[in-house]
Amino acid sequence: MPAKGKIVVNDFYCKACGLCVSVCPTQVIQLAPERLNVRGYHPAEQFQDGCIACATCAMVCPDAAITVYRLTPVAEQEA
Amino acid sequence: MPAKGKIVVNDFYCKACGLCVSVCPTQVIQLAPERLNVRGYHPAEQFQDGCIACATCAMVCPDAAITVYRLTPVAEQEA
Amino acid sequence: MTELQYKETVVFERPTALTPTQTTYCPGCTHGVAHRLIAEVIDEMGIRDDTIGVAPVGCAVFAYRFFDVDFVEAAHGRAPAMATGIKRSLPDRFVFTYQGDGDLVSIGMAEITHAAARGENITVIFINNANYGMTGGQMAPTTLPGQKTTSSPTGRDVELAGYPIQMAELIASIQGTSYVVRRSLHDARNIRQAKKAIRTAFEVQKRGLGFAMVELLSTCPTNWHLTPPDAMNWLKENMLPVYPLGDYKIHDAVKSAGI
Amino acid sequence: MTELQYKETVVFERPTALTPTQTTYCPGCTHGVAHRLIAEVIDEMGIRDDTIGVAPVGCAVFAYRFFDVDFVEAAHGRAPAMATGIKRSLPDRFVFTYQGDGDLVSIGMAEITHAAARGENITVIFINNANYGMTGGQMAPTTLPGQKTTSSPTGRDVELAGYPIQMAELIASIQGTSYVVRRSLHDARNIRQAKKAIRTAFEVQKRGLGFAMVELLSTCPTNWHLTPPDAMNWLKENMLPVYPLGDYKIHDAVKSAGI
Amino acid sequence: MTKELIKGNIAFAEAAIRAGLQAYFGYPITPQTEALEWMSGRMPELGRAFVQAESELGAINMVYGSACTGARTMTSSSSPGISLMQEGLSYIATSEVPVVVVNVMRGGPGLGNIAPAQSDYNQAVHGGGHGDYSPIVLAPANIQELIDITYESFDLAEKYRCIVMIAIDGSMGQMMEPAELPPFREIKKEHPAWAIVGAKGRKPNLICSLNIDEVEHEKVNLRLLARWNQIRKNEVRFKEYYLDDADFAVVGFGTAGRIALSAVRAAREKGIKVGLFRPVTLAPFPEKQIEALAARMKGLLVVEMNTGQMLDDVMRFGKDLSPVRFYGRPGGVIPLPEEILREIEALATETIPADIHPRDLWFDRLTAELGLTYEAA
Amino acid sequence: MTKELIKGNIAFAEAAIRAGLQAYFGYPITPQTEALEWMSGRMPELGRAFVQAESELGAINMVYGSACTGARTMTSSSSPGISLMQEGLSYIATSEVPVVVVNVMRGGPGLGNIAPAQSDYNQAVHGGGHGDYSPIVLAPANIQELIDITYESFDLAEKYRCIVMIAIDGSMGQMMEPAELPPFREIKKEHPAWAIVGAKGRKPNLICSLNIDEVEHEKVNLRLLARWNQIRKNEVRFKEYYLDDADFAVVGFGTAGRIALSAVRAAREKGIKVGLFRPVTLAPFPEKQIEALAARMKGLLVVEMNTGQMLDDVMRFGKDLSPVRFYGRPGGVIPLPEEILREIEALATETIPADIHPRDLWFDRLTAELGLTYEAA
Amino acid sequence: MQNEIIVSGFGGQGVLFGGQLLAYTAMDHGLHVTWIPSYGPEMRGGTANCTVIIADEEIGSPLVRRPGAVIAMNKPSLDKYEQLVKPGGVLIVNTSMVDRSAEREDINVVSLPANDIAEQVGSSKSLNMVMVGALLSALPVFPLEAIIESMDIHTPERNKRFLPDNVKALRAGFNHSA
Amino acid sequence: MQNEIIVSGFGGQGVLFGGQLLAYTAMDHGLHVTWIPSYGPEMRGGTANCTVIIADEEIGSPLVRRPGAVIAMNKPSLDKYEQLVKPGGVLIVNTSMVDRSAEREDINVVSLPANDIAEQVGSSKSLNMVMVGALLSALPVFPLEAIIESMDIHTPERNKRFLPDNVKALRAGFNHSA
Ligand SMILES: Cc1ncc(C[n+]2csc(CCOP(=O)(O)OP(=O)(O)O)c2C)c(N)n1
Ligand SMILES: Cc1ncc(C[n+]2csc(CCOP(=O)(O)OP(=O)(O)O)c2C)c(N)n1
Ligand code: SF4
Ligand code: SF4
Ligand code: SF4
Ligand code: SF4
Ligand code: SF4
Ligand code: SF4
Ligand SMILES: [Mg+2]
Ligand SMILES: [Mg+2]
Repeated sequence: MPAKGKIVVNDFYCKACGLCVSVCPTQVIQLAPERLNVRGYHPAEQFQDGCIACATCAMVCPDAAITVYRLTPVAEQEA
Repeated sequence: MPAKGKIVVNDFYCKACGLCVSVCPTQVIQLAPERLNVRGYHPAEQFQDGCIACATCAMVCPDAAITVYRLTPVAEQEA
Repeated sequence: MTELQYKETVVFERPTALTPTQTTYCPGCTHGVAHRLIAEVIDEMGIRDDTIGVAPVGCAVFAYRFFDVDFVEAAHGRAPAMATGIKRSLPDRFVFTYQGDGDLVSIGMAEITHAAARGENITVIFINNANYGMTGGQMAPTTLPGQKTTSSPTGRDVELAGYPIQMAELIASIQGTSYVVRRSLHDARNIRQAKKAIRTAFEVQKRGLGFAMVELLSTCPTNWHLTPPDAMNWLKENMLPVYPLGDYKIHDAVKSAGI
Repeated sequence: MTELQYKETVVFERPTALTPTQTTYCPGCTHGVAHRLIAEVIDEMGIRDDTIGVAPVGCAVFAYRFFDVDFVEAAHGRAPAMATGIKRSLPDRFVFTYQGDGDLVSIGMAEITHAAARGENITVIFINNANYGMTGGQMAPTTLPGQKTTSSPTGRDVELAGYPIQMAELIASIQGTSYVVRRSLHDARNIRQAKKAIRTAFEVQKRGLGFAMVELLSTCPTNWHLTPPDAMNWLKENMLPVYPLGDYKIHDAVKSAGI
Repeated sequence: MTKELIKGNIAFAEAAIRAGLQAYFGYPITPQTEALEWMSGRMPELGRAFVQAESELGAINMVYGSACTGARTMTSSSSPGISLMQEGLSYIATSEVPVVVVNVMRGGPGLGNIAPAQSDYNQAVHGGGHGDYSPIVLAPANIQELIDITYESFDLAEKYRCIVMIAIDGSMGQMMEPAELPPFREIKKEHPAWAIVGAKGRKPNLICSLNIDEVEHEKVNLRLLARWNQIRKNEVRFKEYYLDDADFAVVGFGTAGRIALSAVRAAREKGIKVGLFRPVTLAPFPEKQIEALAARMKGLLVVEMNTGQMLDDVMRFGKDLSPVRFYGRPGGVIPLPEEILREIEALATETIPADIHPRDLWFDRLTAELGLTYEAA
Repeated sequence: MTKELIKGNIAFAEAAIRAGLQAYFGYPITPQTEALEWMSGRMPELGRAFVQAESELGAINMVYGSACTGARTMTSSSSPGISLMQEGLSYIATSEVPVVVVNVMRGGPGLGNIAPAQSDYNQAVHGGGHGDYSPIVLAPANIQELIDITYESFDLAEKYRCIVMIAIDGSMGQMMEPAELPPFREIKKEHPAWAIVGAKGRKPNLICSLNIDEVEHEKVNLRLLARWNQIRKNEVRFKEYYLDDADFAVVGFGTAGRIALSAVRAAREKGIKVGLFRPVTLAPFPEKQIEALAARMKGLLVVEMNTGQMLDDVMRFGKDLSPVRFYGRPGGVIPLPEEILREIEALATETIPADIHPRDLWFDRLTAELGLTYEAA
Repeated sequence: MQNEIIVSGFGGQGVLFGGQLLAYTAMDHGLHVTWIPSYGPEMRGGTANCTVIIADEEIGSPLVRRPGAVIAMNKPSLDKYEQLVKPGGVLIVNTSMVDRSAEREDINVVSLPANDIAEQVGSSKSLNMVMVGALLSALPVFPLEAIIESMDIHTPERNKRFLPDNVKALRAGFNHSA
Repeated sequence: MQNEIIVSGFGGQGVLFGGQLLAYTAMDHGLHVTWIPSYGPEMRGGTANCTVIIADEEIGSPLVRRPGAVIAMNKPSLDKYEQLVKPGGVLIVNTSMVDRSAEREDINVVSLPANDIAEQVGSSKSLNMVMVGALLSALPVFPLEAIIESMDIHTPERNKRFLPDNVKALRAGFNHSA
């Protein structure tokens, strides 16, 4: 089972180039259709679950706008 | 029997570099010990027989000072 | 089933050697990727305090705004000479140039070649995007045969304008260079490899092993008139055949240093 | 035995494309040999009326005095650019540059490389004498490691001044060049081969096949502080290993033209 | 011919083509790149020579070579690129081959910016390359004038076998105005006698800037000066506006001159008797005219997009005959008509201290206005 | 310290080393190559930086880089090489990094020759690179002065964060005179606050000549001008000889000035009350002093090894206060004392026509004497 | 007579061509005219503008600080130019891209949702024509028909297919404000 | 006091050092002195010369057209300079390399076979010293011993071995003409 993850896009840097969208293997990124950032771009965002924390998006992002997190289940909680 | 030949050095061009002297396979060239050309050089000259018209001297001469002749016996004369 | 609680571990984040500034690059331009990679290497090697960048004239003319290190701005093409002057006066600092193909291959051909021949102990990051981005997309020496640009409106005519110059090959052929490779920025896998190469190039400098250059194939969506994803694809399909990726020179000293 | 009478046949004489002028070269300097070879080729091809020479700044700065053809004098290193300007305006003339190693490899690196990359249809005669002759024997990019010159008084230190640039190899690596060879002028056999190469380089131009360069290893007895014959020897023993003779690029078009 | 709405960079490029340009060599640089781009399409299409050079150094030496064949040849660039051409220009001047160079000046010094400027006046007119030589320097102020001057510049260059430099600023390069392009001239078929074309039927020609014998080179210097003296006599050009009844005159060239024209009109509306003198040849400079102007006027205002480069020449030839005021905006800033109007008003009302240089007075005014202060070094 | 017999080229090189030179970058060119050769031995031996660059373009940009680190840095070259440095010099000036450049001038324009000349005066003082900036230009006339000026030039460059150009001619480079070399200064250990040395413990520094916002670049221009105004106030230098009781003055710099000194002495022997004014700073020019001189004298004779470049400045600041005569030998020819003496005699006896430019009068005299004639173009 | 008009907006809104159309028309009427854009990197991704000056005598400055008329196609343009319009001048505001109203009372402000109007007439690309039409009704430099005629003359063959939409947009802008 | 001396001959005849020796001696005596060579390509294979000016006040021109004294080591030098020596001046001619006599009558001409003299004293390389010696006897700028002392001081260690021959040659030249 692939790792579970999430990304956070920093609107300030994102230029809506769409590269992250095009490379995400799980297709969980989109350009926010409604939201505009200060420069007038529709920034990228993770719009559904399924991120596997592969960092492919971050790797291609020319504006270093993406932070990628791995999510590991906290065992204690479950117990 | 190697061809027979001779060379004529044009004093005007010769700078007495000695390259022809050093390469002549038959050692028939010298820098004229007594003669000086207008620029104050002792020009090269063929000082004895034995030239084989190989043009090696002319080939290395940086000042294009040497004319090489092949000498062919004129048959009629002998007859 | 109870909702799981998750611990968040950062897998990837913006390097600190980048300033918190929006770049001046067009959306999707891989100049930005190259910047990020250099910044990551500076972070990882912990050399922010000792690094001096030399910016070119080209789209990266404002590079100094984006890196949190000391910077100078060279005249068009002269970055390697300027880097030489800096490095000779401060041999223990890390000096890198960042240059486009117009800058490095065209006007700066003499300076890069001679810096390489002298084996200057500097790192050169060379962004090959097959055109002059900043001035609006004119033909560069790296423009592909037949490629249309604003100064080769009917496509580069090799009869009149000649063939692309393969710079990594050329520089590698010069004795005195230590590390010369070509990488590409058109997808994540290649970007990872580009990063490794940049790291190696800085490690070469750290060990005083001499001249290192990383050529990076890069996109220019704006002047190629393509969307950023299409530009990535165009690079892959059109540039890779003309500019094969690979290690063109890895000096024995670099190999044996195990970097 | 009667004295034999002989008919005299000229086996070798001064080419007519040389003017009846004493050269300004030092005694025994093989610049003179190179001149003679070019003149012979001009004579043999019968192209005196259509040939334009581009003189460099270097000991050959007065080359125009010695050739019976139209000449221009370029700025130091810029002969290939000047030749480009001439050839583009007069495509049916023969244009050749004559350049030293300081001129061509050092200050003129960008111009020669780009003329080569454009595949300019010109002939470049490149005299490599491992130093700056005219200015009194300074280090050139072609100076051998350890070689003493007036600007490398303790011998060229590769750590500080780098390694010699092998220009034939470098130019041959550039796509768009057609004929790039290295020959030497240190003895008669090699001089004959140099002549053939120069001829080929002009034939390439005649057929419009593009950029041709003949690198000629040449002596500088004065600044090497050797007699002319010793200089020939020094070249052979010291320069040949660093600058191997050979054909570095013979484009298929040249081969199939059978020249 | 009908007028077209045409951009400066395209205008001079196309005018050169119509003047019979045979070869263009250049390198991209804002704000003149469109000229190179235009040439890259037009020249090959007409079967003429075009090369995008590896650099401005390459370009000027290609120009040098091409011009040696007698072909009509030009290049264009902008300030830093022109600096790189200085060695080549000195060689070309000495060799007496005709060449046309366009400098679309931008904000300097250094990399500066791409905004319009006039700060290469001194480089073009007084300095530049090493040694004694003088190019003709022309400064048109509108697109039609740019076209006409470019068209004629080749004749001038050939007549005097010299460099003609056309100095405009970035805004001229980018601006569109209606203008008429001239008819196509035939490409010259004949080569001039001095040209390097192959020595068929004659002794070799030589084009060279070297004279190892300094006595010979002195003669070259004197020949260049003799030529220059003729140029000074024959080729001075300028434009005058509203000067007939004027008490005051603004002196400005190129874009600064035409901006000043707006200010002059506004001042006239306010009843100030002011006119405009616009030098068109910066070299040869309208020396006599400036002297006469200074003698006639109660005051002069020099306006430039630099820190006062032509100012020195105006003062030199104006010889204290009337007080001079200066207004300049260096570094790429464009002076606006309102600013110049204010200066004209001051010229008409305030007395100018005689013992302080107009540049110093301007410097104090401008830096005060901008709130800039400086400490002693 | 004792005197040594020392050659100009070696003298300035060694003086720079003793001033604490940390890095030298250069390219061979006659007649300054010996300086580079000297550096090639001395600098590595002292553990300092020396690079024989690939060209003057390379050299000036290495200088630029090195100077950005705060290191004392210099280059030297001769006329064509200095032309190639113009873009770089404009960048350096704008970036406000201290740099010392020596120009051992030779016969120009073009490739010219290697004989001594002074024909890069205008390039150094008025023109050169693009944009508004001014280097300090110093013209020593003997080896001791050359040494002293070179030694001090680094302090000047650092004080004003500007370019100091030392302009001598080929004969100064080749000449030997007894002179005293100064003591060795310690190499600076501290880096100036603006230097590019790695941003340890602070925000990054930037050295840059770009301001895409022209309003910012205008401020840079004005700052450079403010600095220049200080330099004009503080740094004017000149030498006077026999001027106390003089009726006439010769004005000449560098070698032309010292040759004129011989002529002045000869003239004094003949009873002519003449003195010599020798500007040492060509920029800032001794403006006030020239004005005062012109006011005091009955006539001025300007002597140069060019076609009259400083002449224009002498006339500009001399303001017609006394008549001016000119004598120049361009292209590498050195004027001899006898020739200058003849000119002094003429100055003392003939009236100078007021309405003809001294250069035109000289041109007619010299070309007539040399038997040169010219046709109209 | 001298009219100074600044056309301003995002790159891609047809700012430069909008200005050129005015310039062409002026030229066709034998008037003096200058058109000058802002240029260079500042254009990349940012705002674009051009200044058009139309006069019946030789034009001095091609640039003005205080224009007689401004077309503001987006908010940054409105912010930048509103205060600069000469008293009594004209300001055309594209309310589709601007979320505030103009404040000046001493000028003639014409506000219209130009994007919407353009889409209504058939092409969102004709936004610039809507704005120019609106300008002409507020500042009758030329009759509308003159502009249409000039547009016809100066549209290159390959672009003629856009003509009808553009004409419709011009008229719609003109009529909206009329 | 000002003496202007030109030393002239082929490259290789020690022309430049001959002049330098005079310059060193002048310096050691606290006099003003300039030494200036001809330089550059003209030297290659051709003639070389240098001008030495010795004076008791700041020296103006380091070059003169009409020198007070000339040392001519070969024919081209004689041809070039004979007519230029100031009336009453001194001309030293090396008859070993010159096949004509000097013509001037208004100057003091000293002719000597310097090559032969040099070889006699032990070294043909000391030719320049023979000529300088001869000059000093004709034009006593300094006593001979002063020159010898300065030569000793300024000869670098590695060349000291040539000193004795040079001194001998100086004396021989001096005595020959004395
Ligand atoms: C001397 C000089 N010539 C030309 C220019 C104009 N110029 C600025 S950037 C550039 C080309 C940049 O292209 P490249 O190096 O490929 O960088 P890119 O923008 O593509 O990243 C040119 C020609 C200049 N600034 N200076
Ligand atoms: C711009 C410029 N820089 C430097 C020089 C000085 N210079 C003249 S010839 C020369 C070197 C010539 O060396 P090379 O090209 O090897 O020719 P060689 O004399 O050895 O045949 C130099 C540096 C110059 N004339 N112009
Ligand atoms: S980390 Fe991988 S899976 Fe997650 S959003 Fe990015 S590309 Fe998609
Ligand atoms: S790659 Fe980066 S800049 Fe591009 S859309 Fe994704 S987050 Fe935004
Ligand atoms: S031709 Fe041959 S044999 Fe005859 S002289 Fe020359 S080298 Fe000697
Ligand atoms: S090779 Fe030529 S120049 Fe040299 S000595 Fe022989 S003939 Fe004379
Ligand atoms: S123009 Fe091209 S290279 Fe430059 S920033 Fe835009 S996309 Fe990148
Ligand atoms: S210096 Fe050297 S290269 Fe030049 S002519 Fe003399 S020997 Fe030949
Ligand atoms: Mg690029
Ligand atoms: Mg060489």
